[in-house]
Amino acid sequence: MNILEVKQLKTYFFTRRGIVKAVDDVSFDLQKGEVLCLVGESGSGKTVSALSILGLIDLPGRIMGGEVIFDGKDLRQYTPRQLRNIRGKRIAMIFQDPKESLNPVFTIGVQIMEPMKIHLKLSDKETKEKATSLLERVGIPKERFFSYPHELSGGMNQRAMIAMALACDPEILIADEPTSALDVTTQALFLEVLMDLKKERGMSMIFITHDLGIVAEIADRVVVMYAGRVMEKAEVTQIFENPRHPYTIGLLNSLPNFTKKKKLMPIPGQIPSLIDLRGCVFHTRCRFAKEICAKVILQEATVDEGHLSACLFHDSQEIVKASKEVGV
Amino acid sequence: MFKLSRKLIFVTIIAVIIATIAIDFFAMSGKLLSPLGYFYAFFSVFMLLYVVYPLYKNRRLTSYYWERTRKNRLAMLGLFFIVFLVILAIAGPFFTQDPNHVNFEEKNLPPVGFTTSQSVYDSQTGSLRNAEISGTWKHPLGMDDKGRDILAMLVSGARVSLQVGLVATFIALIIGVIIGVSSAYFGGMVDNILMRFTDIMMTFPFFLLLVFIVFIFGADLTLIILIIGMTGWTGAARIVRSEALSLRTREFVLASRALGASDARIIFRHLIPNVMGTLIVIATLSIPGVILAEAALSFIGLGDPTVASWGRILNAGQDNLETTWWVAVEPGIMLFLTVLSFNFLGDGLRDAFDPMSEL
Amino acid sequence: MPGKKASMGEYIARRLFYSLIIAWGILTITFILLRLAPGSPADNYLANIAASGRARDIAQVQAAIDARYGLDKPLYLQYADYISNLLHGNLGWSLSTSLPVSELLSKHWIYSFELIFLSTVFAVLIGVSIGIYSAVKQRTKADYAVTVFSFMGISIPNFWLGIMLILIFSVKLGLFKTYYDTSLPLFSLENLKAMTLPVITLGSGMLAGYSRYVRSAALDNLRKDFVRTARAKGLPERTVILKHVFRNAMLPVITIIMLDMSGVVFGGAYLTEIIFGIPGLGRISFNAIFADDYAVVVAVTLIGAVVTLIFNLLADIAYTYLDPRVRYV
Amino acid sequence: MKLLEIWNIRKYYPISLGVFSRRAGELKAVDGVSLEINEGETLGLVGESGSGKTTLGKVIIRLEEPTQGEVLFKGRNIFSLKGDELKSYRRQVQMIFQDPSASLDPRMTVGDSVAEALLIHGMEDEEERMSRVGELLKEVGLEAGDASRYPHEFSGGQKQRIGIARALALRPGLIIADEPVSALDISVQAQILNLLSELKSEYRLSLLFIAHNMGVIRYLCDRVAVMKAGRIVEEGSVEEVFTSPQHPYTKALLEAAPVPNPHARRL
Repeated sequence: MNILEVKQLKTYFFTRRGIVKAVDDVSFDLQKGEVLCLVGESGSGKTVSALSILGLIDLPGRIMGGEVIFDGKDLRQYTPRQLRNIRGKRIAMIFQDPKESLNPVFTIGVQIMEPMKIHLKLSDKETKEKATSLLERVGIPKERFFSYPHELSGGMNQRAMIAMALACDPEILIADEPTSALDVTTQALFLEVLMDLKKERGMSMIFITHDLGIVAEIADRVVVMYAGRVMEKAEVTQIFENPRHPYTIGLLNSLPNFTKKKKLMPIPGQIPSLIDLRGCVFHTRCRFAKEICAKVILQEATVDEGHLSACLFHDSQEIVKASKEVGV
Repeated sequence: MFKLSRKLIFVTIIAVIIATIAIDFFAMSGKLLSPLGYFYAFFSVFMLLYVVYPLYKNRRLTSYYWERTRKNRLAMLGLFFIVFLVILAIAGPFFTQDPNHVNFEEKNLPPVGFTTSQSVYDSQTGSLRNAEISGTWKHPLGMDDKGRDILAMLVSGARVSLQVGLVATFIALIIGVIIGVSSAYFGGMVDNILMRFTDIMMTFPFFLLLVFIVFIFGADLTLIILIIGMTGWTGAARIVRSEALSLRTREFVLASRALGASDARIIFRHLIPNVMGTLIVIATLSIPGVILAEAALSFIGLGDPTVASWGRILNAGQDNLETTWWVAVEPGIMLFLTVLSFNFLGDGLRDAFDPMSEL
Repeated sequence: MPGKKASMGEYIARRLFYSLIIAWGILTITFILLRLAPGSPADNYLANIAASGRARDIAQVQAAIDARYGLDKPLYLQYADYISNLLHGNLGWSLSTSLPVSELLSKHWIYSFELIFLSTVFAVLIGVSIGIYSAVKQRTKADYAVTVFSFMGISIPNFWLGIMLILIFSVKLGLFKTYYDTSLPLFSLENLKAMTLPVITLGSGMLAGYSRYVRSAALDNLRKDFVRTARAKGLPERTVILKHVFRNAMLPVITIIMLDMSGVVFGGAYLTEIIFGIPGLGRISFNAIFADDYAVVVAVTLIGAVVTLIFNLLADIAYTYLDPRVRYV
Repeated sequence: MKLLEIWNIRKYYPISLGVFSRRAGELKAVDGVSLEINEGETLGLVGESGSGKTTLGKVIIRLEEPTQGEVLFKGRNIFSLKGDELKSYRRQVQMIFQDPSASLDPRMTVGDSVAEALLIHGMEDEEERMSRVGELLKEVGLEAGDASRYPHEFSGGQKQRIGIARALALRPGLIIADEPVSALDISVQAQILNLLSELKSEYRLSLLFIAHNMGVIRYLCDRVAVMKAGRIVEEGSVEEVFTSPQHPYTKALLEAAPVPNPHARRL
């Protein structure tokens, strides 16, 4: 069952150099209880997509079109006040850099209690009790209630962020690269806590990352993004075993693996500027590109049940062959 | 190749200037050039070698920053007025009458478009009578109570203000850079002593200190410029120090050090060019402060009594607000526009040099 | 970073120690400047005697005066005397008013204080509010208006602004007296009214400056990730701005306001007092200059520096108190 | 043959509190590390943030003086080198930095940045220098004409290529690469890794490769040393360490690193 549906979302940034189409025609849906991973490199539009869901886009950015269907209604039609009742209460979000994402002048206790104070009608005592028990649940000793963010490590701060996000028992958690500022061992512990909580509460989760390792580890379904567009959407095993978009194939071939040594086949060239893109956004770096790729954009073609690719030639022999050769 | 000769040219020129000063003092008893004259000689050569030539040589970078600055309309407006003011200060005096020329016949003449009623001495009847006096195009900005042309005085005042602003700021910046860079680069005890000294200088309220020193040493334009220059370097020193400190740990400086670059090379090729942007901004933003300080000094009667500075005209004008209001209004407007222009330009430049600002 | 945090008390003790060093530096520099001066405090007096034709007395009088001011002693003893006098609160005699300088100052400081206090309150209240407002409304017409207004406020010479206010409101419209009436009781509505123009004169530049600082500090903080977090929690925009942004933006601004006391405020207050004839420290120092009254000028300069020093110290302490991140290093 | 030997290096930073200079303790950034790098070999140095790997790199390149210990390059202690000998050492050992944006002087053309090494080490002729810079830029996959452009005109990956060109300018024997790909996107990261791998065999370079990413180490290195809290906890050939780690910390690191294979998931 779809709990959240994003349809043809367009978010543009109006800079002096031109219109940056950070998110252009992006659609995906989130099923109840699943983990959906948005994967992509910098500038792919994964963070902007997530922020657009909750209407958290700042100027010079604007959401130019599309729908965000939650609970049968389009969040984009909500008034700011209605939207605020969703934020933090039914859809919560955590961000990349925990130190920056917590306000340095307030204790973490204050910050965890804040969403509860707005959204839940609890007494002060109940609020405080709940906040303390949340802290302990994410593995922070309750004495830390009165600590300031700078007094805690990155991993601890990120756990405090989770405690804050879960304060009002949201149905959806959006996690925007929550581990990219953490060390591997801290990351592993953090992911463990996160996945436990998710199962415990039956939450649905959108997890944004650039790390394909994490995707393999936690995702149920995957959306691969590049230059503001969706390249491929599929079940996680399909993405790793039967990728049908040259970009996904390229990413997997670029990935060094520590369990065995393999040859890297990088994607040539640079990530393009998001102003003035024509045709398929990937054609400038695609080794299978034909002349037509510079002109036509294929929306999304079905490869299989639940597996979509935005490549015109996703069924061509070359790509199928390349897909088979991807060894991760 | 030019790099080596540039140092040579610079050293030669300094030697020539020092020699001239020596001849001036010992043989000509100080008549060859005024102290400011020497300064301008040094200033123009310095600017040519270390500002104009590098700007020309790095055309790509120059045009990049120019494009960024140009996008700020207020900054361009400011620049336009400053250029106008510079032309006015240089060429103006050739077209206006002598600002010190006194003509009691036409005293208290209002600006063009205004008419005032004044009591005038009638030479035929030998008594005072009331008369309507209108401004004339001969003296478009009117006359003061001694019959001096205000336009002429404003033009010569522009020269004074720009002199003070540019020269004092330049001196302050040179001192600031030397203190800031050495403090950051040598660190430890040197840093401690220099920064405590800076703290002490900063603790004196700038204007009170200025008044105090002028009170003790007397009012003379060159001296005032020197004093402002020698007390106004503290902000620059601090900013340069903190920039230099952060640059020191940047990876490109580490890379240079790992290559075996000498301290001098790192200071002159990496530190100074990288604080240059900040310096230009500090300079543009401290010029108006300096101009205001001189104007305020003259305004309270501590300015050089031999030059017609805007502050002095204002001071004279405030006593007769009821009758000749324009004498107080006009120099103030010039002062205001000048300061405003430098502030606009400085702010635009700061945005242009700030890599974080999105233009 | 590992390492123990020093205690607040220790930190303040250390700042006090620094301040003492700076205070000593201030005294020393003033002393050096005074000794470098061409001429001595007695020159004017001597010139008068010379003019009256009793030339043979000059040497005698000179010696008497030198002895009186300790100028016949070696330099280091003069220095010691100077410091010890100041430490005993002995600021010398004002020749022009025939009063001890300390007495003169204690009579007049309240006027300066009143002017500066009222102007600061005026500037902070309005400056901070329009600064926040214009940051929140970034890139709208209101923001541009505030920006241009602030630039004008910063650029307008405050002594000229004072004269223009007098010209318009006192001379042309007759709403205020052109001169400050010293007979008014200090705490009265009339006095407050008389202070209106001076406070606008001194306060407008400060106000404009603060609104710029607040705007840029608020913009810096509006871009921070924690603001996004606050919004993602569903906080109303008011709370986001007034709680999360404001608190962080005010940290640097408080320091700047404190530090501003030295440069902008003292210079501005000095000129404002002169223009409006308010008998504060600026005005008496101004009078003293033209009466060649050394001791008063020195005393006012020193007081300015010491008050600045105290404000710097307060700024440091306030900052560490308000910002939990500061380690007392 | 041994190119670089590191003997028991310690680097402690004093933690002092302010003007009364009470010594509050010491930060032991590097705490007794011994390592060696053979000619033509790539040694990976892996560890989490704060483990001291960057400090060790800086000690080797003589940007930091160690508190204790010796670094022998071709058998000579580098901390006793002076004058021409030091200059010759600087020529033979170069560094590539983590942040490509910070490692180039924004006010210099990239050509000048690359040429700086040549200039410092005595290539006086400007034409000769510039033609060498052109060659170097081509070698790292850029164009000779790029020399007159400024760093802000390049993307992160391209800047890292320029950083590599600068390090190669003097044809060094040893390059210390401090997390050279961790700031780059995956697709660009692979380009740089391949470039380094090609240059390594072409120039017969020895490389000290500092990284926190296990996959990157595995791809590029012959041997690996695992660092934790200023000490080396395990050292050996990449094959050995990655297939049968001995130290619990190495095991933890390998277990924590996510594997890009959905069938191997543990959560």
